[in-house]
Amino acid sequence: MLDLIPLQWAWGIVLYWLLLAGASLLAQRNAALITAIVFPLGALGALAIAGVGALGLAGPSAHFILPIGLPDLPFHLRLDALSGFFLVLLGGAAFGVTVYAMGYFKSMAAEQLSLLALWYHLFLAGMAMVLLADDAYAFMVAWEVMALSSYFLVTTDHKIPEIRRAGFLYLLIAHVGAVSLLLCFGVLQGGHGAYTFDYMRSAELTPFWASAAYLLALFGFGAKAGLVPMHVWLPEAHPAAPSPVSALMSGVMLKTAIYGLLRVTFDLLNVQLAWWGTLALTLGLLTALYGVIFAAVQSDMKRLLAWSSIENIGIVLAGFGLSLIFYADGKGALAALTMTALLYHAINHAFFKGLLFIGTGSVLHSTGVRHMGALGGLIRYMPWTAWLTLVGALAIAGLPPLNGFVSEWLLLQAFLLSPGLSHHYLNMVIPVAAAAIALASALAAYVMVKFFGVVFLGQPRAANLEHAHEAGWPERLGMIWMALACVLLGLFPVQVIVWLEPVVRLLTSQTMTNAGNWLMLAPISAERASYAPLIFFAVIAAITLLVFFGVKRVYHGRVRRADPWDCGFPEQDARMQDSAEGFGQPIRQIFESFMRVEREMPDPFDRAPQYRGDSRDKIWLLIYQPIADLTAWLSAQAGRLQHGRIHWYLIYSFATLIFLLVFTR
Amino acid sequence: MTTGILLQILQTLLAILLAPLLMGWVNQCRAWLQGRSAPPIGQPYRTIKKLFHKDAVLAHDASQLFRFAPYLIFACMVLAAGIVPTIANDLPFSPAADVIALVGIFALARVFQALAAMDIGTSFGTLGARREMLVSFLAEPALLMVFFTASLISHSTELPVIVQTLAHKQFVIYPSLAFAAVAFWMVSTAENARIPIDNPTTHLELTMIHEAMILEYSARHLALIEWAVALKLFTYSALGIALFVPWGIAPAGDLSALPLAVLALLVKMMLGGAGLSLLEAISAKLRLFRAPEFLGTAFLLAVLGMLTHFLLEI
Amino acid sequence: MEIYWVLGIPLFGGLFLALSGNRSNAPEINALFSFLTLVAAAVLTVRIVAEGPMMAGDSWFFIDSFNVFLVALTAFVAFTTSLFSRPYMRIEKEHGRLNDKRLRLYHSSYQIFIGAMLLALTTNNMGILWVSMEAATLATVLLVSLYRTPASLEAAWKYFILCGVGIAQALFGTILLYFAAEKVLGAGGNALLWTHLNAVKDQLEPTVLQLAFVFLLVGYGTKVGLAPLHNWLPDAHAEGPTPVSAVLSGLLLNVALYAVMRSKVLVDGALGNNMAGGLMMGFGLLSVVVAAFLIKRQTDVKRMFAYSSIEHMGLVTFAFGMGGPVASFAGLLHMTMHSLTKSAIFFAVGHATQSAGTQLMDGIRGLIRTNPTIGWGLMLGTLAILGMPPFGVFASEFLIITTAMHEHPWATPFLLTALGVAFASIFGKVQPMVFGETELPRLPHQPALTPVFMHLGLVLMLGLFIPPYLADWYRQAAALLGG
Amino acid sequence: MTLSYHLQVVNLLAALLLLISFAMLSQRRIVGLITLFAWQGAALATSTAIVAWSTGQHHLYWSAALTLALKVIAMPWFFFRLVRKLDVEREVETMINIPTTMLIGIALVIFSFNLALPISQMSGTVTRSTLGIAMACVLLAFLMMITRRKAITQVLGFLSMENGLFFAATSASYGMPLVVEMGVALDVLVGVFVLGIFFFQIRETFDSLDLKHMEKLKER
Repeated sequence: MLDLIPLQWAWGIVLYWLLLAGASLLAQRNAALITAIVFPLGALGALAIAGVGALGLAGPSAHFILPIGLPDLPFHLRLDALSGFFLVLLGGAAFGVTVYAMGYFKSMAAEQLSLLALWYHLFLAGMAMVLLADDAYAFMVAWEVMALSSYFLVTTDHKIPEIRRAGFLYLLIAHVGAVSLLLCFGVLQGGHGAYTFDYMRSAELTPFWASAAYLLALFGFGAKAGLVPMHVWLPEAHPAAPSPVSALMSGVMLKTAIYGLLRVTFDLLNVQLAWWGTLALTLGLLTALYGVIFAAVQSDMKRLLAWSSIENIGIVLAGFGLSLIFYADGKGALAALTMTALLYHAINHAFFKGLLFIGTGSVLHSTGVRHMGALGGLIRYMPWTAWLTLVGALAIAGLPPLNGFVSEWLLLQAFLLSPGLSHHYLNMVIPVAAAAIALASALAAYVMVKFFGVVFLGQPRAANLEHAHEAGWPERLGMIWMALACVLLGLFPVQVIVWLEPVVRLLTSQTMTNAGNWLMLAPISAERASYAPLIFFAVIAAITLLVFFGVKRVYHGRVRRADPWDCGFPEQDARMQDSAEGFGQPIRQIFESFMRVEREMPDPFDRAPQYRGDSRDKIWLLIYQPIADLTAWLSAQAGRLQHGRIHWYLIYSFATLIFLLVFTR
Repeated sequence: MTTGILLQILQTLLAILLAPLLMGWVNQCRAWLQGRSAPPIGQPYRTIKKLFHKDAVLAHDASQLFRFAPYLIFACMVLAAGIVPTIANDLPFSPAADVIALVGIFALARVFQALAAMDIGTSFGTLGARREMLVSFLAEPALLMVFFTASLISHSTELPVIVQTLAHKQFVIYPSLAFAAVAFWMVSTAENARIPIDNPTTHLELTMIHEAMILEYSARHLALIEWAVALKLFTYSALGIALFVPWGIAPAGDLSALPLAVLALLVKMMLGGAGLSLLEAISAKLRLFRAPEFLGTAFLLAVLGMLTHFLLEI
Repeated sequence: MEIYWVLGIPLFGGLFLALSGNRSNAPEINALFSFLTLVAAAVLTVRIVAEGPMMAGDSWFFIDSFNVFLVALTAFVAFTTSLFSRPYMRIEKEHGRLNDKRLRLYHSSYQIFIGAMLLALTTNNMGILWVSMEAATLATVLLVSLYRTPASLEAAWKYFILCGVGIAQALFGTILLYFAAEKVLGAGGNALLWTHLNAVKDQLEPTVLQLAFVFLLVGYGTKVGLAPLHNWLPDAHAEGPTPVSAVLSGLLLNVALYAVMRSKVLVDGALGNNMAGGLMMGFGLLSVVVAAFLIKRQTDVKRMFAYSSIEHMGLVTFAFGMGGPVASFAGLLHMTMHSLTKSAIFFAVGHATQSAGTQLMDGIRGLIRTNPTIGWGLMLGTLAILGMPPFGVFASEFLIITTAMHEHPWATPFLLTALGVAFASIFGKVQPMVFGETELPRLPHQPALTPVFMHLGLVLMLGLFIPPYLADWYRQAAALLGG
Repeated sequence: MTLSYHLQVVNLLAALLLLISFAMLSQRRIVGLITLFAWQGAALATSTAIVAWSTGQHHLYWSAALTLALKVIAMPWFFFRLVRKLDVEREVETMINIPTTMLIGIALVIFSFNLALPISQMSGTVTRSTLGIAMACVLLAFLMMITRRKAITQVLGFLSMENGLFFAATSASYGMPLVVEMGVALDVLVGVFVLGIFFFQIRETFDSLDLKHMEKLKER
């Protein structure tokens, strides 16, 4: 009975969020009530669910059946290590974002805000339910509630046609993905309504049907996660949403897809085949590279971050594929290592991407500009935001000693340890895959330098930026929370890994052994590889301080201020800095064949010419446009059936009759 | 353990102190090869010293980041130098960071360098930052691949273990390392802002990469950066030595081999520096957009090295 | 006893409204009669739930769990539609599209139509079933052409002819059924009683029943709107007054499908194979696919939702065709959900078109700004009909699709494609209607939105929680359908 | 086996029915069509009455009387009036030319005979062999509806189909139960009434009863 308590709490928090959602609808007249009470209460719920998740992670798995749902299929809930871990991820990131939202939404009109708060809490509740669901129906309901509420959040600003379009595309792809998941559960179910996950675990599938289920799951969850080529919605929808929502969508919602994929592949299916892993690995790497290349050429800061999310999801999926390869090959320890890496990266991404999105939110809030070409120099006007965002940017660029580095390090270790697989071709492919990961993470650094440098550094590119104001305290607190998480996850990997152990054991029935001590991370043995971020950090900090005070002491700290060096051309102004397009230009030049660049050329007589270049991916043209054309063609053909002449309608009827009479003879 | 720590500190200090010397030596060799009269070999020390004495001139808009970056960059390079075995293989600090972390350190320094360059908001600063990041996005994975080749051979990403395997175990010829060595040379020219990617002595802003980034720096900040550059070159040379010609580095706990190791280091550094300047003298700087091709080649060579390892050495 | 009230009230109401002259309070009387019908139906339902299936009127009527739920649904939707039609018709009158005389025709036909459907549902006689189906058609023909516009006349004509011809085939099927039954049960009235037929279904001559089923399927299938017999449906839905579209879509299609299902049970028993199920699956799938692609090219909002009805009836037919307890259960559930949701959508659409003054979707914009409740009603209704949880349509689609994947995987690519296309088309068109900027005026009268939200609330509740007695009832009905 | 005299008459009437169906298919004039329809009703009523007399199924008399009243007297009269009142053009245009229609018709007859053969063999009624003819009549009426362009002719086809159905009911199983037949007849009556209203509305709106005006509702 005691085991049930965390699960009941988790369900209680879901209800509590639903209640808050309802309450915010009632507070339609009073905006202050929502920002001052509903959001803080929601944030507390997030913190609580993170706690519950941590308990669930440590404790045994618990089941619980709710009296709602379909008649023969009430909602089954379950809290085990896997869902516990993702609950921690959800709660941790959502707490920071919701605290941030308290301040961010202050200036919104009451009516709109109450709807937003409604969908926001519904969204949180939906995500939590996805993680708790233990039968196909509850899972799908929660899954779609999550999609639907986030759709309404994305279209908060529905007066803008692009945002409506983005929302539509998002919901459409989410829905197609969901139908694919339905089919996947259709394969997994045992017939006659055996839809509980427990039943699916015990079912025996032939390799053919297991593969079908896996592919359907990969498609369905991939559509949600933004796997190339199902990613097209992501760079549209994430920028369209209000920033805290983008943070949640990117940081947490994409992870629910990873959760689902792990759940289905490692938990529900009882056969795993190596080629599944190869497929996921390939797609993941493709996604990572594709995402990061496009991130490098974006000029809208939120779109840039959205593409970067695609990259990170690609990395996580590559890890997933590798883990699957190892697991199917019977290399449990390596599978455990890779699993650890991918879970680690998932939680890292939740925090740093959340942080970056809310950072851009503050920028957007105080400048009203999303286009990076009209930003710059904000570190002077909003230092808190700038420095906190810098933490996120460094973390996502995979720089030590922050958290992004740890997970990438673990993943690269896994790649390096791969030799000895029973498939020889895999032995050859995997190093190349490692190279791709390395390439992606190096490009991520490029992207982040561009992002941070163009937005926060340099001279303001537009005049009104000088009035940019710093974010308020709730916003700052939210960002501090996220940044702190990035730092702590970076500095204490050993503790995090210990804490991840139950999840890894659940999925791969092994754990990653840490041969190091509490300071040092050593996945297999200290001889093979090790990393001690705390020492690393201490040494860097010590040397920096030592040098700083040493230099000051031995020499002096005198400073003179002057104009910057103008190379003999005194008319330097802010417009001569690289614009976002300019910074991305080398990457665009190299990879232009993948892109469709929409240029806006300035007039030759323009005194202050502005060049705009929007790089869109060609996948839309290559895959989606033909599908749309085919649909239109088929629909035109179907339209010819309905041509208005009653004689023909009678002929259809007649022909059907004759056909059936002949057919049934 | 204590000797280990002492040796660690000794090695790191040695690197810090010797780094400008290597720089001076390379400059001298290059001057000889170009038929010029060379500056004295100690010139880098003098420059650094002079710079420390000056008053720093900062642009009006320089933010804290701009002032903080040189210290951090310098610290990163010191840390990197501390990880690479130069004279002895006995490094108690090295488990804190393996080769992947080493790449991370370089990346950290570079990112800060680029950000600092963008901070003032001059056109050349951002230009330099952009070019630097362009060069690095190919150089960094290539470097990682070189390391991977070595660590696949030695089953470890720890530099001491790699050195141990390559230098102190039974001698084996590794064809993969040949590929890796070429790739490594190509990467290190790029990473150290040398010809054919960049020209450290250029005065033409339009062709600059690294120099464009530090145009705004002066006095102690510049001194730290120059020193860090020298340290980087030194660390790369030490890395090259550790990976490809590790013989002579004293095995862990063997103090008696130390003097020989110092000697070996000096000789290898001298030869390496001379070789570098020779290669610089006979090649021309590439157009910027040739750089990705050059580095792409390096990357592919490194990957090829890894594949060779799988084909021939398992 | 209740059964007579259920049938008598609407028929009396129809006569009363027809004969009592042009009354200004006719809408209220209409709603009152509908309400009384609902009460009677509720009493009947309670009795059936308590006592199980029953015969009434010397075996002329037979109520079991299958039809009683349709009776309750029909009475309920008829009542809410009458509530909706009150302000709707008032606004139409104000706009000058209708006059008192036509409203009189409308109200009396409405009641007769409801009565005919209830008779079709409750009768035990396959012949009377046919007669009342035909009566229901006749009652609505004049409703479809109520506006007397060229388009509405054309629609009504097509409706009349196509359904008339279709239902004539059903009569031939009924004759063949009688022909087969007569040999077992002897001539006379009993030979067409479904209960009697059901008792001896395994003795009926298979070849005759096979032939009969073809005729019955084509006949009643025309009324269900199965492709390629569906051509009357979009015209009739689009051109008639919206309350009529709501009941046509929400109720008449169900009743027609009910007739098909009653026949299928007999045929299955006689044939002992799944011929009927196979045909229904084929028709269902074809309808789903054809409708989905046709939805894509619609510009008229009511027409679009009419095609969506074809799609959903196709889905239900497919589910019933699959058979088995889960699929039949899902089919019944989907029928209910579709009725409630689609009628709610038509209510919202009705007001939306009134406010915009056009049925063309390009002319309807930004409802959420001018009429937020209509806008949200339309948005939520659309999401519900598209199978978004937690609305109940999802529950049934969940069961149908997962079962299809398990039992007939070959069909799922078609389903997947069709659902995707339908989703893209409908949602892509509804979204700009609801969202965005607009200059549309507000409505002159307070719109009737209680029915919309009542229906959506029910659909939402049934998606998350189906009361146990309702579930039992569905299960029994599913078992009856050969589960 | 030789058939009794009255059954031979019934078979003769069945053949007549089929013949009239064909005649309707080939008839170009509306008035002629109405006359033929009346004759078809008469043949149907006669055959029903004969079956009733020979088998002792007394409810079939009712059926025969209904047919006589509705289909031989009321409806033709109504249609004649309508044609006069609406001043419909006499010539009927067809979709496909008459010979082709006839050919299709013959194929349909063969098809329905073929279809009805196994069924009529197990029929217990004396009139079983006429089931094929009934089915053929239904399908021929269907064909007529398809090929005619005027609203009135379409309705005539529809009613002729109803005749076929009644004949099927009589021949296959001595008619349906009385309640059902009454119901069907009522429906037909109401249907014709509704149609009458309709014709006037259509005429009022389109100035013609030609169906080509009613092809506006379609997918564009």
